[in-house]
Amino acid sequence: MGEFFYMGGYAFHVWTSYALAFVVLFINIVGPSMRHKRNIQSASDFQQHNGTISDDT
Amino acid sequence: MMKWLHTMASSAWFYRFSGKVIPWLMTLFVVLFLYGLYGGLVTAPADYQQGDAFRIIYIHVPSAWMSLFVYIVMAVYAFIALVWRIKLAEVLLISSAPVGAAFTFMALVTGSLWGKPMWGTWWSWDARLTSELLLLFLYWGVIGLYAAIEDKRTASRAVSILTLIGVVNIPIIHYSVEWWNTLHQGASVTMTDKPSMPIEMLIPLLVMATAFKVYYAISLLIRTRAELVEREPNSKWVKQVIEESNHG
Amino acid sequence: MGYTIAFCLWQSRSRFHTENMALEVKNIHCSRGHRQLFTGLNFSLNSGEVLLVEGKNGSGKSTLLKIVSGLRRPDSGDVLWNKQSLSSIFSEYTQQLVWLSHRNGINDSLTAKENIQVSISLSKSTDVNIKKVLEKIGLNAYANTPVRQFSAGMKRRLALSRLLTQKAQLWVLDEPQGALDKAGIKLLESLVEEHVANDGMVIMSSHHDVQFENITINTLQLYTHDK
Amino acid sequence: MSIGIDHMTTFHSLYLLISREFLIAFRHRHEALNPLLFFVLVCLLFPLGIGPSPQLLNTIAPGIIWAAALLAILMSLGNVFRAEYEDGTLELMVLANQPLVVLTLIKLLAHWLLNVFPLILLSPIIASALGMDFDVQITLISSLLLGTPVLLLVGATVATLTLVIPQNGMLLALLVLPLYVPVLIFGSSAVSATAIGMSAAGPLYVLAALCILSLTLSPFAIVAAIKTGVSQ
Repeated sequence: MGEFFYMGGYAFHVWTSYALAFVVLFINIVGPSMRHKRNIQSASDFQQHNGTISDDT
Repeated sequence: MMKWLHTMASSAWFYRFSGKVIPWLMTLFVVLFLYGLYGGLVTAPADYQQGDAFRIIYIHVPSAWMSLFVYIVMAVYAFIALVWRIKLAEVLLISSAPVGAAFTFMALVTGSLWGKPMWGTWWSWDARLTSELLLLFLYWGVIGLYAAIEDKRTASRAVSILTLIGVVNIPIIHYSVEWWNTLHQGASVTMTDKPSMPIEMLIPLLVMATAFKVYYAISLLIRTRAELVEREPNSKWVKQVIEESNHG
Repeated sequence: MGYTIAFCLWQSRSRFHTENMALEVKNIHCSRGHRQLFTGLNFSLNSGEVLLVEGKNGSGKSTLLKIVSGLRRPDSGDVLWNKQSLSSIFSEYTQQLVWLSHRNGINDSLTAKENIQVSISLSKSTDVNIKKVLEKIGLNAYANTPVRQFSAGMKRRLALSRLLTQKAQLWVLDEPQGALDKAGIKLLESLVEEHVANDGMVIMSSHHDVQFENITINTLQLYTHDK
Repeated sequence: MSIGIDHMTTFHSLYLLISREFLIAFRHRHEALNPLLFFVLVCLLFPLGIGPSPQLLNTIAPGIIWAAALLAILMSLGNVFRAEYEDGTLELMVLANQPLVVLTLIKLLAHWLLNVFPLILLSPIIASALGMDFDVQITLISSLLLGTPVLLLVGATVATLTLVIPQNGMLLALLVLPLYVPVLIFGSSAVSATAIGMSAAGPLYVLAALCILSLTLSPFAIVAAIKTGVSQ
């Protein structure tokens, strides 16, 4: 198994690239989902305060 | 009257539709991504020249492709938003920009990580990386302009125009940087001319590219849903969404 | 009194089209950010009428007038001029339109006369006697002084010159009395009266109560939506 | 500016609008020197920063002059339509009986003649100060003549997009500079090609192509941007 992680001497470069990919991909899904939850919350506060406009769709 | 309903309905319908589609896309992405990783890291043989360092291309090349692909898709949304003034196209446009910027950033960093073993420096002014860097500035420009204008509809129209200007400039920038690179550095081995890859090296690359496309759709849909709710907080369909999320 | 008669004579050979031009606003919706300015607004304006748009600050008066003038498109609904949508006949519509907004459309480093010449060349109006126009708006003594030295009221009067230089049937005025003194408001009212008498149309928003003699005024009340 | 009160033909009124631009510029003539001084100052920075060795300066002179010209144009972009937007004339231009594209082209032509052309006239002086000999300066001027319209047209489009934003200086630079890269590359490489005796035809032709491309596309983008800004 050690050989696999050694990556022929380029372990640092390969694993940093993959780690970066994981981090960026993770952020770009979790971040927007949290923002989505926050927006729903602020929308419900907004609706309590200002009510709903009657454009029934 | 139809037009008003059309724009309002489409946001509500799209919100529901994307809500159903995202889980399926997630599973598809995970399957493709894992398969691509396994293929790239394990089954693909080491490159005779670069050894195992070449495995970085399984992240670098797909994200470089995606950085360009996302901008072109954004240009299509921009055109639709400008000509037919469809609110959904505006939201899709501005929600794609951060995903495109993320892919460009990934391509840049993995590119310089990959370049280090080959050329000994982190930044070798390689034509591909330089135009990738300029593309990143185009993305940040789009995001910056949208954030700078308060009225969302005016901001979207301004961003649509900027995106179309950008998409016209991308080939010009790319060609000028290529030309500049060959002028000053001579035709050194650039990253672009991939050696004819054996099949078992190529398959994971294509699988990863597809996985990234699916990933783009997921991140885009999530961002679009967030933006739709933010744009119409007081509409009726958002009221139902709130009720569902409270009970769910 | 002398002025008005002279003005009527001068106006009598006005070039308004004979047949009855009408402005119709069909069910327009407009929102600014989260605020719903107005929804389902319907009204029409025929020649010889004045429509006064009233409402508190932030009720969307200026936005409505911007939509009517064609500078801004409504989120939905349509504005028709002579039964045709503005977007299809925009260049023809601008020939029949005078637009006056909070911003006077006057360059500070030019003189009053030069500013009028610019507005003439922009609107391509024909056979305009600048001296007479300056006299009418009471600025003939300042013809060659840079507008930078004008007071807000004088700048507003200079902006009113466009009502005289352009032979247009529809006037869209956004709070025209802003910064005008008593005499200025009197002048504005007489101009509107004469324009309407020559079967022109005026749609204007205003805070002060406006006194027009012997012309019909319908008002449109805009409500702000925050409870 | 005496004009007859006779019939206002299109040409006549367009001529009048051009003279309006020059008249306003004349009234603000104390500002006319700003782009020039900025251009000279930026060119001055490099020798001070890098050292006066003529051989080194000569090789980087094209890049310096082009970068300085590019930055000077970027600085002057801020007020392309700013005055018109703030005093309301832009609304009148949109609602004028003149085609807005023509009004935009007039405005840009006047801006180019007043703010950009003086830079080109001044560039030989800076070039010789940086040790550039005569025939290279000829290419420098021709590349500037071909390249600066592109910088102005693309820059004006983005400047009009950011009209509605109060403090837009930094954002304008961020949006515009990536789009300026091709012109900078071809402009300075044309000059450095002549400096080492190679022919500069290639880059100059590309600059000419970019010039025509932006001349045909940008005005319509600017009109769209103006209408977006005015509807705010």
